[in-house]
Amino acid sequence: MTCQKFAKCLNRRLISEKAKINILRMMYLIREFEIASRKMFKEHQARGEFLGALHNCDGQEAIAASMGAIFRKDDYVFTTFRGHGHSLAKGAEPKKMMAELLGRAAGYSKGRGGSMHMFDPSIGLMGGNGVVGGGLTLAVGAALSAQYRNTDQVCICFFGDGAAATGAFHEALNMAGLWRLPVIYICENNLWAATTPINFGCPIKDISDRAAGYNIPGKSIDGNDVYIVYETLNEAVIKARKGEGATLIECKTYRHHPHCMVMPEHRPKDEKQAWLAKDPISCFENMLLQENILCREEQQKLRKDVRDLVAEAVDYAEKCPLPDVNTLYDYVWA
Amino acid sequence: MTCQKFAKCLNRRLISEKAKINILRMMYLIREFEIASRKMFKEHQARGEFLGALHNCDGQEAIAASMGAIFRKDDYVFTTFRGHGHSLAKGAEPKKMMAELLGRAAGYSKGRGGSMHMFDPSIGLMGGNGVVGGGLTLAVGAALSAQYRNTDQVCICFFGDGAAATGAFHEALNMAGLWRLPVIYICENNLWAATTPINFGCPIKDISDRAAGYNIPGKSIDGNDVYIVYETLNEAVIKARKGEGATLIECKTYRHHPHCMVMPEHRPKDEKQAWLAKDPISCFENMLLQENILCREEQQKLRKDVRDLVAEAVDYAEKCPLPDVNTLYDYVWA
Amino acid sequence: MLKSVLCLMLILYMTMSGRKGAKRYMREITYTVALREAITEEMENDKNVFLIGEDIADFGGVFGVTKGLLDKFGRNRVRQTPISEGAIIGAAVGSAMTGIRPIAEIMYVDFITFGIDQMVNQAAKLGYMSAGAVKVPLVVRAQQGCGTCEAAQHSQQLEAWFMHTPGLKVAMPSDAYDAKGLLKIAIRDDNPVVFLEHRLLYATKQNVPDETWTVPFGKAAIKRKGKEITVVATSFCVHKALAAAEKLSGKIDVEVIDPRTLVPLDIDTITESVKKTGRLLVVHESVTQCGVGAEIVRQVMEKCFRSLKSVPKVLGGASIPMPFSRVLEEKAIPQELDIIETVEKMIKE
Amino acid sequence: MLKSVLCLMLILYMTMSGRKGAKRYMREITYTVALREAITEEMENDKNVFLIGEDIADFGGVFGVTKGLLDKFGRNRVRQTPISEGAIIGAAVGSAMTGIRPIAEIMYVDFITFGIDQMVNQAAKLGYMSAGAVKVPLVVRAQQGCGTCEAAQHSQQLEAWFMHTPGLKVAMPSDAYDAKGLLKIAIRDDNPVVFLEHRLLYATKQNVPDETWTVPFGKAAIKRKGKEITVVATSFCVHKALAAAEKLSGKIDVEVIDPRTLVPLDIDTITESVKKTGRLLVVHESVTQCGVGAEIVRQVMEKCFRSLKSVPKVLGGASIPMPFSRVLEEKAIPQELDIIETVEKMIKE
Ligand SMILES: Cc1ncc(C[n+]2csc(CCOP(=O)(O)OP(=O)(O)O)c2C)c(N)n1
Ligand SMILES: Cc1ncc(C[n+]2csc(CCOP(=O)(O)OP(=O)(O)O)c2C)c(N)n1
Ligand SMILES: [Mg+2]
Ligand SMILES: [Mg+2]
Repeated sequence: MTCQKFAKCLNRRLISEKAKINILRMMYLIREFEIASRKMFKEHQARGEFLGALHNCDGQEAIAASMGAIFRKDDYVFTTFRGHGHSLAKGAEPKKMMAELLGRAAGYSKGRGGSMHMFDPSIGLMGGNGVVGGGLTLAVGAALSAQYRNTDQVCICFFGDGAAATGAFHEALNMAGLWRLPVIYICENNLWAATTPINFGCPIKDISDRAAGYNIPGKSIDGNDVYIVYETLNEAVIKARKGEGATLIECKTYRHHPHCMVMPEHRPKDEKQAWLAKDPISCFENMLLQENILCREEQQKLRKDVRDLVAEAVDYAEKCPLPDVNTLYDYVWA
Repeated sequence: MTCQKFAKCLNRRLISEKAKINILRMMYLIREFEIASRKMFKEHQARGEFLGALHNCDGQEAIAASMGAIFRKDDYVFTTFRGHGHSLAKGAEPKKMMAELLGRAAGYSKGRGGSMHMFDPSIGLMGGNGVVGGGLTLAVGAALSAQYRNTDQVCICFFGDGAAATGAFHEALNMAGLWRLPVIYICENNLWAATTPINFGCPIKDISDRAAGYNIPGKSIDGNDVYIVYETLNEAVIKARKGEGATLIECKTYRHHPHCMVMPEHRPKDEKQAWLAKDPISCFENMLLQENILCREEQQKLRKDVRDLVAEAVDYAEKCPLPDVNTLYDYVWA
Repeated sequence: MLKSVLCLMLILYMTMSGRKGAKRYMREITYTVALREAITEEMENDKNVFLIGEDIADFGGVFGVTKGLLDKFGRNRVRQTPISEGAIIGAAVGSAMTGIRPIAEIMYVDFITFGIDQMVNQAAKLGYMSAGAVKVPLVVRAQQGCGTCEAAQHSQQLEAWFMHTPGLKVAMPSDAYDAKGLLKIAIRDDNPVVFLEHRLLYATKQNVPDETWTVPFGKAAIKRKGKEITVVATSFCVHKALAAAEKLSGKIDVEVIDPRTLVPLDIDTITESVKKTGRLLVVHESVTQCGVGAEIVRQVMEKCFRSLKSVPKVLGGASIPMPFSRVLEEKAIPQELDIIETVEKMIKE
Repeated sequence: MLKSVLCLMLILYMTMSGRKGAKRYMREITYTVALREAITEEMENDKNVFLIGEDIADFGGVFGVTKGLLDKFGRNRVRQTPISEGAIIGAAVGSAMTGIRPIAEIMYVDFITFGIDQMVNQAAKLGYMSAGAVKVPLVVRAQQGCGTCEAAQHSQQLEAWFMHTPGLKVAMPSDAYDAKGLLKIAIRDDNPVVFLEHRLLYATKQNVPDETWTVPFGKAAIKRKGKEITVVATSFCVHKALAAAEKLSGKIDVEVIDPRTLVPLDIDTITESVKKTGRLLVVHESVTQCGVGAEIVRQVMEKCFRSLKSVPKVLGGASIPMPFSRVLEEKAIPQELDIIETVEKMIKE
């Protein structure tokens, strides 16, 4: 699969030009955020400051950005430890995120959460999770809540190929199928779970094949192709909103960096090379240039704007004070 | 499905006449054991003595008895809280079982285990489990042990339709599929999990359909038909012994009594009536009479012998002393 | 000798558990009915309250607590689930995060092990990790206890685990009055609450007021006034302690305190009592090591070390998996006689 | 001010952890290498020993303990699994029931929650429930600890839960010597052992003997002799306690005891020390409520109540989910300075 394949995609017509530009912009934002966060972490580490674990999602932006373009503000998103992209796409503020990454008082969780734990229920961001598969059963609950209250809200739960092996996957999808819940399970299959290749974790080719065991439709798609992701997800969202139940979507994708910042690269070079060539951002960029929706200048301006925004966020975060230690016991109880 | 259907079954030739009689005898033994255990429990309860929970398996004998006819002594069996049948079929002694049911010092677990916890590793009986789905992952381990030691032992794990909803089911079958373990998962789908009907617990018709998600063959069969169970299980055992991996078998069956002794009946009368007409014992009896392997007299003698055996076991158990309370701390540590 | 010992005990406790001086109440209800009333009233008051759990709908729960609620509230509000403790608690947590107020039922606390990630890594931590952006107004009702010969996998008592997990509140009512009053408050609480019921208490009866009532969290009940020794007991052991105190009365004047909630723990009521009596005995069925008793001893130590006349003691469950046979089970947990003997020994010390 | 506090601390402790009077040893190894040596030697000695866990094979474990073992022992003996903690522990238990001696690795103890049924309802109970017919010779190695800013879901410390679960042995080595010596014994033990390693200890170095060695379970180590106060500390806190004792030396003579195993617990060594010093302080990172400290206080109370000169104290983790930000995390667990201040206060009491 190369960038050429995009050209054959019919579903490009589904999305307005403006929406396409917004998706590209969101992909840039996510990428720049990840680049900047790594840089920031390295600088702090060089000064001997621990900042915990940093799991970046460069390479997986097509999925988050498509979700962002489809989802309503009152829809729910549960993400993972690799959740910056999903959070930004759901509308989280880069400043408050960056501040949280540095454990500052102005961060999303006032320094209590860090990279893996950022929440904003007011925009439907139900948080990251440090537990692999941790969001799977919680998403059942949020979807159940929508059904219970008879709203047309939809819930998306992101999880990795690794999480597909957890017992929680089974229990969650079984309930989602039984109760026809408005929940969409998106498996971002990036072929690796930490240092474990997918074939060590899963004995079948397509994880979406498991959907049949829960009476749920399942699809495995190219997760680096915005159009395909958009169309598949959009269809699932429409179904869920209509009360027609859950969907399991497996997006094949790849992360451009090691599992987390402190871990060395252990994946085969050629595999990585091949996937870098399928970078969702350059593919989509080329697409939009070809479609004449975008010109080089606009593209460069778009990227620069986003870069500036992220730089500002870093600046802001660095200047924020750390939490007052006397607030240690705040927020234990509601 | 009625008894007539048995006649069409080809696989009757697979089993020797002697083996058939043994299977019938084992089915009688299980049935008589269950009848006697209920009676014993009622008597004790009438005297105000608690004896914990008693889960009987009347109606599901075809499965256990077929397993007993196929399995070697060194094969492993993990059973459930409803495990008297499996234990007897694996070769457990009625006396020691009955004594354990009464919490006596001479029982299998010296009064520490009770009905749900009887073990005899020397005959491959790896015990019951009070936890629904509790044996599912343990069976992975016993099968892994066989593979690790490069023996041709096979492991069977029994579980209920209710247990098919547990996360353990997923994790266990995933590992069994990944590692091609010599393990056979037998789901005794008796349509109810305590008071929960199968369609409240499972959104698909055949639980064996889930096997595909683990790259394992799956079959759903009539669990009341000895010949069908025998053939299906035998094939799975042969495969497993040859190192060709796991199988998931769903046996549709029905328990003749409520979930456990203290619980009232809550299932629809007509459903129960229909299944009583498909009682695996009378069906198999008729079969053997038709095949001229058995005559009425032999049949009655067989049943009486077994009944006497069970009566002896009850007698023995009732006379056994209770455990010495000074042994309370024995066996906490190996 | 062993015949019906348990049954007799049960009847004894049932009779005694009608609170003294409460005779003005005309209504007698069981612990089970008390719980059901609490749930019913809160569901009537707040349409966001719903039930989720195994066997809770048509059958009304294996211990009968939710009997009749399906008819009253329908399937949307009484959600019977597959056997998936992880998804039951997870779904409860997820819906609580969106403002719903679920009450999850776990049939035996032993099986909360399958939802312990959801309980401990999620429910207990979400509020703090989000600096209050997320609330988890959740009640997990679970049943525990010994005394019915159900062996090791159905006899765990896990209040100490939950008390060791910051972010969870823990309630353990010992009678119908407290059961109803505490459960109503638990349902209204914006934090996750683990609500632990005792198997042998369900059938116990008590006179209660005609009007409804609540019992606050963090307020211990002095179930019996006394001057010479403080016995802190939880759940079913409260009744054993009261029976022991009754037997000792005339000889030794025993004060019996039931903390009712372990988180928050009303340590002040306990320390005041110990300052008065100079002696502390904690009684519970759960294992002694790292248990609730050890924690109470630690806290009492810090607050009234100098007032103590004898070594503070804990009578807890034996350090063994719970055996099946009733003679062994009886021996494995504190009995009335053990309490009497220990109190007598402590007084002599 | 906050810059590299943790790093400095780490280096300090690493330097100190070379045991005094052990200078005759030529070989210096890390805690990580010590663990690896124990596993390697036991796998060489007994072909029934095998490894199972996440990321343990090609990568050698996220903390590097099993590095190189795949090459040495092959895939049959070094089983890398999917992310299925329930099946990892379950498979370990099941194979142990058949005579195999598995060593399971759980990456963070937080995630043992998913295998806690297998650990607590199965491994811990099978031996007793079967009256010894079944043995579960199993080691579950898990890593825990604070100090690396990984927030609430990666900072749990669960030794108290396991100590509260009869049937489990629990080891918590604080240095390379003990790590190797205890792990070898754990692997040879016929009972399930929970082996808890501390994240910050992996890189610490120590001089060790050329010949191999073992450390028995149930034998505490007096890591520093002293006369005026007994400080019992576990895991990484042993080093904080030793550093505090060093700072106090000349002023207050502190004895530091590391129980090394919590089950069995060498209460005799502790009580002997308390009888001598008359003062007890327990220090651990895990939560204070219903924790190991409370249990040690309870037991010491029973055995040497009359010898106590001051209130026994526990310095444990704060009753909050562990916060991410390092300033908060530092404040949430006992630090050297807290130990110094508490000891000074206790001596004055
Ligand atoms: C229950 C649990 N087990 C183990 C871990 C440690 N861990 C963190 S991320 C990870 C790999 C996750 O892989 P995957 O689900 O594919 O997500 P990805 O990292 O590829 O986005 C592991 C094993 C954890 N956080 N939670
Ligand atoms: C993990 C767990 N949850 C709940 C229970 C309570 N329980 C005991 S048996 C049972 C129903 C089991 O149904 P199924 O698996 O179909 O087996 P069957 O009783 O039909 O043989 C339940 C819910 C339990 N023992 N373990
Ligand atoms: Mg992955
Ligand atoms: Mg069933």
